[in-house]
Amino acid sequence: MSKAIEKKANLQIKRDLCKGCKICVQFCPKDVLTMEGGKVKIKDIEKCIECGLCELRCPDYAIFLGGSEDEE
Amino acid sequence: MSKAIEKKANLQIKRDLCKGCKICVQFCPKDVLTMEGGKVKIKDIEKCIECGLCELRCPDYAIFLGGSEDEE
Amino acid sequence: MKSRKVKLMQGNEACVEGAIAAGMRFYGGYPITPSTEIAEISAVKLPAVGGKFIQMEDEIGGIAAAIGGSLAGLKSMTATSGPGFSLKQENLGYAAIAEIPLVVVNVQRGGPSTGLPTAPAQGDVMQAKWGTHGDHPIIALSPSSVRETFDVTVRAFNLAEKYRTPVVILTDEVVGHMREKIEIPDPSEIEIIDRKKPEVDPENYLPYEVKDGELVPPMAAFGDGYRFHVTGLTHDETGFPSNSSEIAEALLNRLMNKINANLDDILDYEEFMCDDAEIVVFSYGSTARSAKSAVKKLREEGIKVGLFRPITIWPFPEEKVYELSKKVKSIIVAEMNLGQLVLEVERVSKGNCKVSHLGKANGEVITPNEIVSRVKEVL
Amino acid sequence: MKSRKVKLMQGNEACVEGAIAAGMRFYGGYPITPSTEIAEISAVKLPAVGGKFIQMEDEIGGIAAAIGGSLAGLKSMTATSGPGFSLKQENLGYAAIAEIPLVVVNVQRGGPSTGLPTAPAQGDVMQAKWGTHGDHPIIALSPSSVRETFDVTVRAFNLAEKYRTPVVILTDEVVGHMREKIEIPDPSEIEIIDRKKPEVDPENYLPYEVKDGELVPPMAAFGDGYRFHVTGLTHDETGFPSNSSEIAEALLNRLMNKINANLDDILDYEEFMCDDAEIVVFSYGSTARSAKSAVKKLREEGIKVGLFRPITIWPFPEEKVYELSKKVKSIIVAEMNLGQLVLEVERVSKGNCKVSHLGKANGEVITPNEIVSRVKEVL
Amino acid sequence: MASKLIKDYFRTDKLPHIWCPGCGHGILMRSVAQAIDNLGLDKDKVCIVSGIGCSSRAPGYMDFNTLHTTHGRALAFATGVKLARPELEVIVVTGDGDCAAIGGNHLIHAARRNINITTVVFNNNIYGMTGGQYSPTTPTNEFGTTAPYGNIDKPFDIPALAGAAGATYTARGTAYHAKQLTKLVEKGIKNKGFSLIEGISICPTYYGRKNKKGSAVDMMNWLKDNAVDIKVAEKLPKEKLEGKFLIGEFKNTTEPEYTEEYMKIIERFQKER
Amino acid sequence: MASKLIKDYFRTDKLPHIWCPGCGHGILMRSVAQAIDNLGLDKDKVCIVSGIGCSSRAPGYMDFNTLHTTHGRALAFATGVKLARPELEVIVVTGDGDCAAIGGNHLIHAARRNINITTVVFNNNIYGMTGGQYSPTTPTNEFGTTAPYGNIDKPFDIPALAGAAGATYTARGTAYHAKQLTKLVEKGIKNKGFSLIEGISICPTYYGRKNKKGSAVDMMNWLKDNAVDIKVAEKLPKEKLEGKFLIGEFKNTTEPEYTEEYMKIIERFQKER
Amino acid sequence: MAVQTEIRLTGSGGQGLILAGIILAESAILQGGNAVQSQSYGPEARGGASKAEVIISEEEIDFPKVDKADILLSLTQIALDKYADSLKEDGILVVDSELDIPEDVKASKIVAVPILKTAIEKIGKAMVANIVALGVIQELTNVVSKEYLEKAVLNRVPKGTEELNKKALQEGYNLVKDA
Amino acid sequence: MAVQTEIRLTGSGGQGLILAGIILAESAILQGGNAVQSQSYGPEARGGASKAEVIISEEEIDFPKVDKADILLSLTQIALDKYADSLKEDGILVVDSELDIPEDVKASKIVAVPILKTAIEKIGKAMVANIVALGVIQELTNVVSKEYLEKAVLNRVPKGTEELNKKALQEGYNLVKDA
Ligand SMILES: Cc1ncc(C[n+]2csc(CCOP(=O)(O)OP(=O)(O)O)c2C)c(N)n1
Ligand SMILES: Cc1ncc(C[n+]2csc(CCOP(=O)(O)OP(=O)(O)O)c2C)c(N)n1
Ligand code: SF4
Ligand code: SF4
Ligand code: SF4
Ligand code: SF4
Ligand code: SF4
Ligand code: SF4
Ligand SMILES: [Mg+2]
Ligand SMILES: [Mg+2]
Repeated sequence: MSKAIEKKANLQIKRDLCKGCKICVQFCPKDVLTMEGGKVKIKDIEKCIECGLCELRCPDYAIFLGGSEDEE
Repeated sequence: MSKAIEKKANLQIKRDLCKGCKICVQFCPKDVLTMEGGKVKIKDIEKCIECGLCELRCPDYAIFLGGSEDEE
Repeated sequence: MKSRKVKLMQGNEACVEGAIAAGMRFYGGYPITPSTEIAEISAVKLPAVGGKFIQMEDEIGGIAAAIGGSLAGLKSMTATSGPGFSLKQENLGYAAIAEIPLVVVNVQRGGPSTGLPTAPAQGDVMQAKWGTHGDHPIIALSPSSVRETFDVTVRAFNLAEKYRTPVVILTDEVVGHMREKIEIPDPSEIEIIDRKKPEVDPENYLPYEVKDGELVPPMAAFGDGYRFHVTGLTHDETGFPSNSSEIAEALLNRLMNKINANLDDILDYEEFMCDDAEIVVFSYGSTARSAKSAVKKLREEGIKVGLFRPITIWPFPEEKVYELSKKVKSIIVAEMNLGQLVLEVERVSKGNCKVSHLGKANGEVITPNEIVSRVKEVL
Repeated sequence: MKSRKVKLMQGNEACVEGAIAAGMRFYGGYPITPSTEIAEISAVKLPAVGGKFIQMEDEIGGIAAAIGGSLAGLKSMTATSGPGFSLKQENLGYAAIAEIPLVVVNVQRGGPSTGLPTAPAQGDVMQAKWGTHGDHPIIALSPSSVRETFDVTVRAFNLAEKYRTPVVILTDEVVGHMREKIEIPDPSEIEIIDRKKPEVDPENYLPYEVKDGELVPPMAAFGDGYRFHVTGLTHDETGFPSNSSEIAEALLNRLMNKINANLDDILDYEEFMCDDAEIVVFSYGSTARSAKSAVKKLREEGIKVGLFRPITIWPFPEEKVYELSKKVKSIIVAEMNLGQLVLEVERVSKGNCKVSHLGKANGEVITPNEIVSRVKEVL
Repeated sequence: MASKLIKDYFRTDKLPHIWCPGCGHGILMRSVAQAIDNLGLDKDKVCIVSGIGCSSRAPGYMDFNTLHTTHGRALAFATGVKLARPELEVIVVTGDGDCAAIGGNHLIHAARRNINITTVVFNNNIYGMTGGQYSPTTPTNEFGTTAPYGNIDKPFDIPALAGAAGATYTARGTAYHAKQLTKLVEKGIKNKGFSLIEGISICPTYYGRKNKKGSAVDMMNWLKDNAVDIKVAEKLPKEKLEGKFLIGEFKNTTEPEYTEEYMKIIERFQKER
Repeated sequence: MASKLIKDYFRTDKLPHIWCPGCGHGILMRSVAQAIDNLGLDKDKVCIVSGIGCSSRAPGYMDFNTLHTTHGRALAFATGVKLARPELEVIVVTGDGDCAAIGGNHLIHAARRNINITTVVFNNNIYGMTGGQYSPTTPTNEFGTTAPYGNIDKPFDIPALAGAAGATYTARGTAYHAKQLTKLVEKGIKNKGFSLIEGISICPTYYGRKNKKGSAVDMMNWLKDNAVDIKVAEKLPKEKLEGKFLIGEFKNTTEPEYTEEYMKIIERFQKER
Repeated sequence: MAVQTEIRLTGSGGQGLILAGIILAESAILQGGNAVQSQSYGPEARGGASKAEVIISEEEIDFPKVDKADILLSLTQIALDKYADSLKEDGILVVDSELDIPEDVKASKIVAVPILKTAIEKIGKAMVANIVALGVIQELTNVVSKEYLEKAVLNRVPKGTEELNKKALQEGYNLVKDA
Repeated sequence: MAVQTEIRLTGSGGQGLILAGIILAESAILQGGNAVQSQSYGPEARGGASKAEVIISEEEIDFPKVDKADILLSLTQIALDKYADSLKEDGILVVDSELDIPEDVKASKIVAVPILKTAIEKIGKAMVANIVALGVIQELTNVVSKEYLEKAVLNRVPKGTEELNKKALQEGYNLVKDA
């Protein structure tokens, strides 16, 4: 499971949940994201302003800021 | 049947249909009607102005002006 | 000190009295003749015991609200008659698969459709078992008197709670509307069964898990701190839907089994003068009173006839009737319909004895004399 | 010139093709898996033949609109699956008592309740007869193949029109969704029956009056100049409600009789290798295909087994099965439920032979091998 | 023998009707017939559909194509009749329970489709037929046999509900204002689309008795005194409207009608041939 | 592992949900959870009820007391739960079909009673679960599998309908305007009475495909471009609103709440003792 | 079974016959006996004839409906015409004296007394005719005792009308005594 | 009964396997034979493995479902893992060459060819992988003739894509011929 998680800065992606709809990519105000192999991928984390819009609109809860760490 | 019909001038009453609710009596503008034995009765036909309000509001179609005569 | 009130009471009123005595605290319904008094009296009586009454927009809403009330922890009931019973069928199946304790009263009237709204009938007996789609468990009880309506209603709640299942009370216009002497037992004399609550912590609660050897899972209420899921889809013991055929099979088997493995507890019937009977009249509900009267008359004439009166209609008392069929020459099924439970009697009798039907569906009751004549014909 | 189109077609599509061929010009319904294609294809095809399709707000509205359409003179259909079939029950009874020609399709899926929405079942067979309140007539047909779905649908309309009664088509997810080779007959080859219209003047028309020796009254349509009254209340031959027990009795007897006195015309079944059979598999709908396959396999092994496949489910082919029961050692009833038509087989067999059940209600079909094994066990 | 209107449009052999003395339903039923007469409709082309209730017994007395259906379903049956045979003038006569309780969904959907059906609700604020249970139009705090401690529900404003759902014509009249009601029904029938006319009725037997409203005459007087015509109301100060209710025409608009739109689809195919 | 919101309020072991790629329902469901979080409700005291449909699958994923009922009946079940246990915060999650087609009657009656239930309609203008039939919110002329020649029905304005029926709080948001939607749901929950929040969703699989609306992204863009906040709209000329739809809060009033009124009846008896 | 008395009370809708039936049944129960009361329901009951039935017995009552009545009360002509032949040949017919008794009625005893007139003129309330009728039936048949009948009446009538109703009963007794 | 060929086509939702099944069945019918096609439905089909089944026979087809398949096509790993053991021991397994074939698979023949890659690279449309697969199956098994398969394909594919699909079929044939 954990290998499916890509974590950069505060932005996290759970690739196994991503269904590749591109909504986050399209509506990221800073063009941080892109698609790869039908799933989301971080293109340029530096630009991320942690606005949370990707998390807000991801229908599959596959991308988010922070997140809870209290699991093993 | 016909003996149940009281006819005066143009106003007719079909006593067997009358259920005695008094609506016609109450809302006759000219106080033409009254009750007798639980059914409507004409009190003073002379006053009748043939306004048709009794017919209009009789829930049981027991009082009316004119009416059809083509039955035997 | 025990207090027994002797009263003249209507059947529909006794139903409400029994329900409240059994712990009913929620009623959801929609009025329909000849069951309406059950709603009306519930509306009057429930607030006094802290219970809730709601008149819903239709019968579908009535049973739905009652299921909701039961899930929130209150013993719940809905009552109706033919047309409303037809409308409740979908959600009756929901209660069966989701295992919601619920009492559904059907005060039967003349059908089909709007039919004869103010006349008695026993035409919804098969519907009580088969009216909803898909295989499912059901219990149905049918009282013959005002007093028995009280008892049967208490029992209906007890069975509903014990087996987590909808229980149908099949009464009819005669039993529902007539007034009879009734001695209301003291609360201390009434056995009350409440649903089993989970003993485990919320974290370990699986809402549809049964302990070894048991068939009925304990039931938490919404708001008790157990956050569980309920669905009408086929589900596993966690309560979540599953498409697995093994799980579907296990679930349905358990549902059917919780009834079938407890027949001793669930079945109830009266046998009257059956011991030496050569002919038995099989009858239930108000019709059984005519049958009893007929049996008494015939016995006075020395004719060996008895009455078998199922109080539990569903599950059908198969074994008992089978035994009877081996003992007697003939069973006459008297019921106010064109042939319903007679089909079950025929089936389980396996040709052992003659089975015939004395039916009526014209809005009139079957009289003792009609039964007397029929018995004499069969003799 | 006759044209026969050979096509690969889905069962649900064949149903619509059959319906339109039979003259369906009105469809009212509400979508539900696995019957939805029937609505969808009706929506596509009806306007082209001048017919009307309407998606109503729910299943109750669907059947109500279809009854309205029928009363206005159009041959009408509604289709659904389990939950929707439960909702239609009240108005199904209305159609029965008011004698409205109507075809109701139930593409059966796994129940009870929402159950297994995409899986096949035969769990609504008893419901088709007993789902609505009160005694009433019903005809139910069950096809086994796509081609037969076409034929059975045509027949359903013909029976509905001829007997002025609702006719239920009980198909299932397998038959409804599979695609099969089908040769659509030329319209000239299809027998079409239309309801009898009154021959008398409007002044002399009594909508529920039957001629001597007949059981089905001629039917005018609203707007034809016959101003008549239709009600779901018990009514006399004028169509107006009556509380008379004689009239109620006469009406119900006629309603039941128009079916029971015409069994020869209504009953339909297939017997396959039953002549010398010692064991007969009783099966219908898609399950009968497994049964046939099993019979063929077993016959190859020299085992004397046959298949009895009712196509008319209701009225139940009592006599035929009774005859069988006297001839064979054992009847195995294979159906995708936990025991429904087996009850009828048990009943009419009167203990003449062993009757056993091979059931399944887990969303999976009964396979030929399962039937083969069961036959061998019984041997 | 009967008045000409009654003789022409009623099944006089079925009279007297089953309604109680003073029941307002008879007045409303007469208004419906009067509206049909005023419009000169062909009796053979009128279809009157009802559900179940005291009010829903009306079609049995009216000499048209008449259909007494199941409780709450009148509009669904009527939709089938109308779509199957659009040349019929379909009128639904229903009660507050039939139309707005169990039948509420069919009401809002028929309104939404704007199908050319005229619905006349005989609203007596109670379930009369079953003996006086509160209905979705029973005012808050009033009594019914199932509201023994006073009704805690809010009542529907049926014309407003139908209007919000899509009806193109809505209005309210009363049994007292029977002439106006006739006009409203007439306009409703003329409207090519879904029309809803609420006719406030009186049920002296149950609603009246349960709520101490007095005799039928008293209840008629109440209607007289408390109904305010919307045109008048527009000019009145708010205080004057306290506790009153509005009558008159509330909505009268034009939108595509359902069966006409359906016929256009069929015509497309006929042209293609 | 998941975002804190998801971890706190969802049954993460049930994810991924069954919804299609790009289905708007996931966004709306998150907004509902966010609203609950913002209000700091006790999870044990929240009950989420749904009917049947893609949308109605939501409760299965949400970690509360959850009830997945029969098609169209969510509000009737919810009414039972709420009346039986008024201390529960009852939220109904439903679809346009579930709520406004088969469930329309329960909607208007729950609204009429002003029972304290918050209903969130995931409106994707189609029956998703059964594969794309038109719903009571499918716009006129658009397509569904049962509207192969274009839909001739008029669509409901669900908040307007609920408002006319008696809801005391009504609002509309969209999957695109997810933050606003969260606020609207929050206010709906806070309203002591019946609240209806319509959340416009997207169904790329059926509604989108049947109507050539492009990808999920295209459909989100359509929401962005065509929704106009009611406060903004008030200041815009009519032409500018052509073809647009309104979002925001439409109704926010106070009326007696059903379960509170019922408790008053019970209290009368308790005092009498 | 012969110990059973079957009573049919008939008249029109508003005459309180169901209440009368209930009171009769209750008095029987107060007295320690058994009783079943039933009635016809339905829309037709609104206009036409209305009836209430009571069976009183010392034993278990099986069939709860009255077939042929031991005692038939009729307060209206319509009701009398409809139900007259449902009386046992050895039964007792009690009618208001205003009514025309059909010629072919068979009964062991026919009692025609001015029940309605008594209620209106002596008590001043048409409404209490049902209670007057109960008095008549009691005095005639003693099917229940006066003591319990009075108790039952007082249990059921609205508060404040006790004296009125007691008087009505008394007038009922008197109608028979004086006859 | 052995004259029946049972085919199971598996992969994921959007791959057009149901259409492929229909085309196979239709070619069998065009050829004068019998065929039944079925599929799994349901919400679960949206995400996970999807399957279509075809039975082709000269005779009447009784049981319409495929139990053990004579031919199994798998285009995705999930589908292959799920359905691998539903192949007859003497059946033919056709998989996309990207997939890992489970070690315990029993089959008379296993054919791994680059179906998806061919569709994308040679035809330029991933969508036609189903047609390429049909070509593979035809060439391998001759369960239907090329003539009728082509006819059936052309009957079913959208207008304007005929050439594309013909080419896809051809590439399918080639994948086997070249193998
Ligand atoms: C399915 C169903 N539910 C309930 C009933 C019982 N019922 C008959 S009429 C009625 C209410 C009628 O009220 P309304 O429509 O207002 O008519 P009214 O009698 O007041 O004129 C009810 C609840 C029924 N016949 N069918
Ligand atoms: C009684 C009943 N009728 C029909 C269905 C089939 N059905 C399931 S969901 C659905 C429509 C769902 O539409 P909506 O509520 O808009 O949800 P969506 O899938 O679009 O989110 C239908 C018609 C059913 N399950 N039960
Ligand atoms: S948090 Fe904002 S900026 Fe960062 S990736 Fe998400 S949408 Fe883009
Ligand atoms: S919005 Fe979510 S599901 Fe869609 S592409 Fe981005 S991460 Fe994947
Ligand atoms: S017509 Fe007018 S004036 Fe004459 S009696 Fe009738 S209401 Fe009175
Ligand atoms: S209004 Fe009609 S029923 Fe009433 S008293 Fe007058 S005539 Fe009689
Ligand atoms: S009960 Fe009420 S509505 Fe019904 S007929 Fe009597 S007065 Fe009219
Ligand atoms: S079908 Fe539509 S509504 Fe359903 S999950 Fe897919 S995109 Fe969402
Ligand atoms: Mg009413
Ligand atoms: Mg939707």
